[in-house]
Amino acid sequence: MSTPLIEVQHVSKYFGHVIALNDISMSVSAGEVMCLLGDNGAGKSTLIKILSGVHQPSEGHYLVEGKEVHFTSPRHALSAGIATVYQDLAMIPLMSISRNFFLGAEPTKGWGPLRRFNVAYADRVTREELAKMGIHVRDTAQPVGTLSGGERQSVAIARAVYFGAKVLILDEPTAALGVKEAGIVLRYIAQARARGLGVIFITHNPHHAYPIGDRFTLLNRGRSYGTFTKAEVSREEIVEMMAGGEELETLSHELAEFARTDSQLAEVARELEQEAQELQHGTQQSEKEGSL
Amino acid sequence: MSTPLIEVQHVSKYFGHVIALNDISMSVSAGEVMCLLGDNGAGKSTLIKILSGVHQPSEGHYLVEGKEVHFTSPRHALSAGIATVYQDLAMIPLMSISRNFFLGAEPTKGWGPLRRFNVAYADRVTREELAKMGIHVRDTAQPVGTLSGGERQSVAIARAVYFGAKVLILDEPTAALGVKEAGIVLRYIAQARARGLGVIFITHNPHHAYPIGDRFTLLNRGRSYGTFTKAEVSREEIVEMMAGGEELETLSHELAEFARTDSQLAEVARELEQEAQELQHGTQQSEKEGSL
Amino acid sequence: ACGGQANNGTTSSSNTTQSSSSGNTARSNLRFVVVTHGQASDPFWSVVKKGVDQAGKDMGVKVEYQSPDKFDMTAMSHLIDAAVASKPDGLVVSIPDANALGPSIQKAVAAGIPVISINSGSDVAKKLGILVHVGQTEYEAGYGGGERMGQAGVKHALCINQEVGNAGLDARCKGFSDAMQKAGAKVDVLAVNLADPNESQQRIQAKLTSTPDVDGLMALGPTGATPALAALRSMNKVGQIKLATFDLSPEVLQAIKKGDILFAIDQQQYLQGYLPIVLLTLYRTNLNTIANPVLMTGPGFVTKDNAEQVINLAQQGTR
Amino acid sequence: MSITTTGPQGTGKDERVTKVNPLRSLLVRPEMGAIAGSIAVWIFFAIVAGNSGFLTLSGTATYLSVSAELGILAVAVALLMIGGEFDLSIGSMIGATSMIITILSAQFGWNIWASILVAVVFALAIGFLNGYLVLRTGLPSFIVTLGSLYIIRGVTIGVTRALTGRTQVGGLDLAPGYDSAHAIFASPITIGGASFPIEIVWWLVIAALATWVLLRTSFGNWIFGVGGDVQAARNVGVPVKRVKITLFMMTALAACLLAAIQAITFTGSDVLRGQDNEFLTIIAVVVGGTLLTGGYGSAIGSVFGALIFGMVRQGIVFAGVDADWYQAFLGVMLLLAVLLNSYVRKYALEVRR
Amino acid sequence: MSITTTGPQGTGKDERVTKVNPLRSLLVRPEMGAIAGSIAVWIFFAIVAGNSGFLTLSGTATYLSVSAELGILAVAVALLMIGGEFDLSIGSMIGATSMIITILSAQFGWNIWASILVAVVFALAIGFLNGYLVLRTGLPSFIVTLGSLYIIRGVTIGVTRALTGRTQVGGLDLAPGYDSAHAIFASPITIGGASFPIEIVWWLVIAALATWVLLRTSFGNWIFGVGGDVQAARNVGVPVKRVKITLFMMTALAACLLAAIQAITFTGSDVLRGQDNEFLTIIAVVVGGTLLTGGYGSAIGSVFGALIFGMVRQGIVFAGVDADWYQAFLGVMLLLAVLLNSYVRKYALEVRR
Ligand SMILES: Nc1ncnc2c1ncn2[C@@H]1O[C@H](COP(=O)(O)OP(=O)(O)OP(=O)(O)O)[C@@H](O)[C@H]1O
Ligand SMILES: Nc1ncnc2c1ncn2[C@@H]1O[C@H](COP(=O)(O)OP(=O)(O)OP(=O)(O)O)[C@@H](O)[C@H]1O
Ligand SMILES: [Mg+2]
Ligand SMILES: [Mg+2]
Repeated sequence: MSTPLIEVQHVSKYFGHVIALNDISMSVSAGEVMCLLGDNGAGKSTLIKILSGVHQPSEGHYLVEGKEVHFTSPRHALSAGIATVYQDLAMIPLMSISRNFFLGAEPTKGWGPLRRFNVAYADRVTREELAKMGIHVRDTAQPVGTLSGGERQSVAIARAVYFGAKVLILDEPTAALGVKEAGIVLRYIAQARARGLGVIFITHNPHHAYPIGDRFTLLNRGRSYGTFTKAEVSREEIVEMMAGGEELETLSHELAEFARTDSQLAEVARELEQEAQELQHGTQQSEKEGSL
Repeated sequence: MSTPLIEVQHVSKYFGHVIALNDISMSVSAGEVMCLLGDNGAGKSTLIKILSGVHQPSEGHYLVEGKEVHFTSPRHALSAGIATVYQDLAMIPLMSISRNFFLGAEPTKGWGPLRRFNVAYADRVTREELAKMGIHVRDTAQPVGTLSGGERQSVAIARAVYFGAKVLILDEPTAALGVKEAGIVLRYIAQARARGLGVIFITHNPHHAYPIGDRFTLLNRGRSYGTFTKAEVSREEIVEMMAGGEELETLSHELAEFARTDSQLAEVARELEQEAQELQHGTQQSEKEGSL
Repeated sequence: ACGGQANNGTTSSSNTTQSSSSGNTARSNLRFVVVTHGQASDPFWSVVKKGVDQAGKDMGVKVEYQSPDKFDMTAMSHLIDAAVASKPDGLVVSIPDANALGPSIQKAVAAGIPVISINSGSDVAKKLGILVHVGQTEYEAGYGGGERMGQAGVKHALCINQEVGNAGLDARCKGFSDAMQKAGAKVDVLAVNLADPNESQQRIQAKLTSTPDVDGLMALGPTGATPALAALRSMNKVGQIKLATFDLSPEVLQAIKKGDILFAIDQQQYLQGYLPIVLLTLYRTNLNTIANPVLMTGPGFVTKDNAEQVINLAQQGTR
Repeated sequence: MSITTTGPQGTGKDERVTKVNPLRSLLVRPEMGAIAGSIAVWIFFAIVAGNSGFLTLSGTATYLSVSAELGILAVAVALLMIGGEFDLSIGSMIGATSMIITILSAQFGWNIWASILVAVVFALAIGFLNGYLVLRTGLPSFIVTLGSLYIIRGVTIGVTRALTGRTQVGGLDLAPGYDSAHAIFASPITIGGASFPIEIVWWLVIAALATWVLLRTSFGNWIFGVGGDVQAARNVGVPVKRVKITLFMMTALAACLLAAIQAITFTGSDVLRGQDNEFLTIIAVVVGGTLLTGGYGSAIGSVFGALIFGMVRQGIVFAGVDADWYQAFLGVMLLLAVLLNSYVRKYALEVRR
Repeated sequence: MSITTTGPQGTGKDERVTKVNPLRSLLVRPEMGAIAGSIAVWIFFAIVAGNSGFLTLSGTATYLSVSAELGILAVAVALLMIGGEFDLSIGSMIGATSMIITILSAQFGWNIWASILVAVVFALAIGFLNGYLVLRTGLPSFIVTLGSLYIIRGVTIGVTRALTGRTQVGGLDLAPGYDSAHAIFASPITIGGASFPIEIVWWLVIAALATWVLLRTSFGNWIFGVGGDVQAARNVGVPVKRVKITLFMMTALAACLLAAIQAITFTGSDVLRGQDNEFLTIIAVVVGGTLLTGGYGSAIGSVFGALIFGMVRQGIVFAGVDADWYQAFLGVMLLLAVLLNSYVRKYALEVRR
């Protein structure tokens, strides 16, 4: 087996008396999508913040391409080719979209003392990259703070995808996204994998996790329950994992209890079936067409 | 038809030269779940901020139980029984969970000058309400800013549900939630409807929207495409609406294109089918059992 | 008075020629600007300003009083610049820092504006082309105070300074300690807070507790004298530790009368405000000048003997 | 594949927290840094200046007195700063209200209690105006109250000189009602031969009251809310305007109380009185653990912040530091106190098992 | 049911924006309020004091000179404040560096350029230290630099007195290199009979440079980033420490430049020089449209903020306002300027079709 792109061994993280992570090991290799699953508060965001250099692990080792590293700031991780979409997005509300997009990696033109921020280029790239995600901004000079939740998240994703060189880390990137935009993000992930990047993908949506993930690491209350390849687990098991290991059935009962008519829930079932068929249909079509 | 609980007529909202909403009309009645659908940046959050008194409409009328109102602050809306979960949650990061929970509506004990914040009661209620949502906090004195994204969202929802008297407005409440917690929120919505509240529910997840919604209002780029009852629209039409009126098929194609094996996507389809069956199975079970 | 002109040498005769055109201006058209380093809120300068205003009324001329809001000579030089640009009929300045203010004053002189200096700057007045200096140097006043306190038998005194670094106050302190040293006594400087009498009092008490051999206090103004007196009273050391101060206030005079304060050094700063306006008016209307380069207004000493006489005047803010 | 499900543990022990020394967890409170700082400063001066009177009762009285005057302001300002605002006008408010009391009673012969009432009304009105302007215009309170700082000071100087011809006015001890006012605002309490001014009692009573309000009332909760995130607080229904305006009014009131104490103690007033107090107060509050950005802090902390300040200021005198070096020394002590403060807090938060 | 699909409109016109008067949309820039304020203040004094010399060239020179001295600081402080930090030590830095230049050259006979070099190194070192302490300890810069304000001022007084026995030192005009230094830092430029000090040129050059840095370089983008949200900026890889420390050093350097200009113009120095400049500068910067909380503002704005200040300051003299009322007047003008400023900005943002 080749060396993983990034790997953590027996990592723990404490905040004061809070144990956020306890003895976690995991890794991502090139051309692989690793899904990080777990209930709310399981420690997923904390783990990826360690990977991206925001936090330093309280215990344990962190290896990039087999060599131990001690990132003391996200800048180090970025320069090692690790780009991250944080759950809180890491945006400057008062700054314009295009300045946010390129913050920390500004394109320049000219040379010597005349080297300057290439504003026109930054605006163009930002507009293009966002358009690719289906977001059409009115004005790239609009402050990010006035964007809608989904628009803001799209900017963060577009930025990470644009700058990610080796590893792409996405912390619930599709949470605020519409159906269409979420689909585009999934496509991005697949594209990145095809280009040989390692991707770490956190989501609470099983419809997003299962189709795209190659391996699944399950966190629960700060501990790891192990890593499983797609071959090892079934869809239901994944959903179970995402719920923190609890049976979903209880849940469906409760939901059903409050449904006012049987016909209504029957419909839910029907529509899910339809969705499945539709997706299958799409696959067959694409096979025929060959390309977009 | 009875007077709706809340209603807006021909409402528009401008920010500087940005037109966020353009001539929107909609209403919610008691015992009804109104789903607000639309692509990212369609204006959903802006609309609910008008309903909850955060913004004042630039044009148009706002009626509560048939009478025109001019809320100048969210406090007015709250005292009219309208509780809201904002997309950005409206939490004070440095404050403890229980203080956040009761902020603006503190329980007191004692009387006269000795009337004081009932800390023990606040702690107990907070812990209980969160436990009902499946969130078990370590310590209700923990600052909200250190909670995970989903934990934080759960606190906001629990608070709104606890205080909502007439209308409950939820702006993407399940975005950061795990599978289990999201299910609980759906149950909450159904419960609220059963108690005769009007609910406005915003989500990008069709699996959440369709089963629970009674009526669907579709926004697109700041305009309304009308309101439809469940009887009027099919599941696909809803998904289409959520994507801002675009065909989803194109999307599936693209996704499929990047899937590396056919078997993989076939699996996606299979698992969706399974999910549908599972939900149906749950319904039948609950019918048999009668209650939880 | 006209005879004085001849004795005054080149400076004043050149002034005369420049301003002869305005020799017979009506008084009501005259406008004089006073720029000093003392804020209107400072009790010492408050009396100066009172003199300025009164002289303006008495002479029937327009007067304007300006000062920087902190002891900052660059700010003061800008005020003089502005005053010069507004083309007044005469300018009164204090010169605590000749380096900083000299160029601006020279600009005024060059523009043909008659300038009189007050309070500080007697040593440079002539060089800058100023008509006359009214006042007394702070150093001399301090020196006089030191001599008196030495005579009273004080061996270890504190100089209570409410604004360490302020050149005028430092000069008072320096003069005081030079004279005391000559008399064989020791002087420490104690910084107090001019805006907080309680803190000042507590600080004086702390100092007196930690250095018990102190037997004399010299306050550089009523702002320091009031808390010093309160400190002595609260420690029951009134009379035992000799207290003296610069400048007058009704409270200080009451205390002198009672014998709680030994003496107050009085520069008669009212004159420093009043006289220049009179002199400028006469210069403008009658071309009168003064023969002496410096008009001394002090130091005068107010003691138990003469306190009674000035107490009402101090109440009115003119002493 | 096997998954061991861990059920939710309602109220029992939680495996996700480490055991922690209760003493250490105490250190997380905002005021603990300032308490530690106070002890350190006291020990420092006890060693350096112990034999020159710092340790005596009367030495203690001098620094407590300085601390009390700063502390009365600091407690009110702490609440205001937790609520996310500044008030730079308190310094000139002291000068203005003490001048109101002095002029009305010493010049015009009013009963002192009537003058105090007028001063209180004046202070509340200005406090209201400050708050109203800040909320109405959305301008930072730093700027708005800087404006009122200048205006109040300027008007005080102008009016005082117009009415009395001077900048220092005395003779308050001859006004009617002086004795009763003196008993309440300025009478010393003698303990073991040293006289402790009664303002120390005022200070502690106000601090206790503020702590009660902050931690045990709805209003206190709102203060934290508006300071932590004003938009979020408004969205959950906190009456933001009412809270902030009340805080501004309380701050002005504290300045008025201090002005009354000083005017009556020194039987007079000076237009410059209180100058720069605004910054000293902010320092004391921040040293006391309150965040400059609002939303976090404590009233008790400001008590210890003021105590540190008083000890340093007076301790320097006891230690016999030369006047020229006074400010340098003050700066160093200040920095050390804040450093210790932040170190204590970090240590408390980074506890390991 | 029918849904009309609206395709995405890439670069064409967007139906979601109203047409807007280009002039109005200009008003959104942070500095526009200050520009409008400058014009208003100028008109006010032109009317009130037009015939007493405010409108003359030499009158203009005096307020430009005041504005320039404040402005040199304000430009640097604007960048620092956009970067989310304060520096209260600049006031005492002016006193310290001008004293270094004066003592080394006037007392010890050094060539003036050598003394300036020492002062520059000193300023950069203190700036570095300020920044390092702020970032290392996580304490608010307001507090840290307040500490250095006291320390620097205290040490300046102490050392100056120890070396020279005085607090004012003069005689710089006799030092070697004075003429060349005078030509660069203090030579006046005569236009139409009025002499404009060269510091005005320095001011404008620095402002132009700062604007270039802020709007057209990566570093400028980082300044906005660290000021807007330091955590987010760090997370996307901005070298937060480097940016902030550089800003502190630049601010100290600006203070040193002003000190050199003043020392050479006035051929000497005073330990109290620069006192209170820190607050005047902050006012100028905020009046210039920079947010007190960081992340938003402009260098040009601070130019107009300083201009307003200079005009008010000197205009009061021309208008013959009595010194008693000076501060009240200053406060009112300040408030009016900020109010106008915020009104202009609101108006610009609330444009209707
Ligand atoms: N700075 C901190 N101080 C104290 N506790 C913290 C801190 N950061 C995180 N935690 C705690 O650590 C746990 C893990 O948080 P984390 O954000 O990693 O969860 P998550 O798996 O990302 O959850 P979600 O799916 O809801 O985003 C949470 O219970 C949280 O309360
Ligand atoms: N204060 C503001 N100033 C300028 N534009 C704004 C402001 N608030 C919102 N907008 C714009 O209005 C549009 C609608 O935003 P809104 O937040 O209502 O969208 P949304 O439907 O909630 O989207 P999402 O699903 O992504 O949350 C967005 O394009 C946004 O950029
Ligand atoms: Mg998370
Ligand atoms: Mg939204």
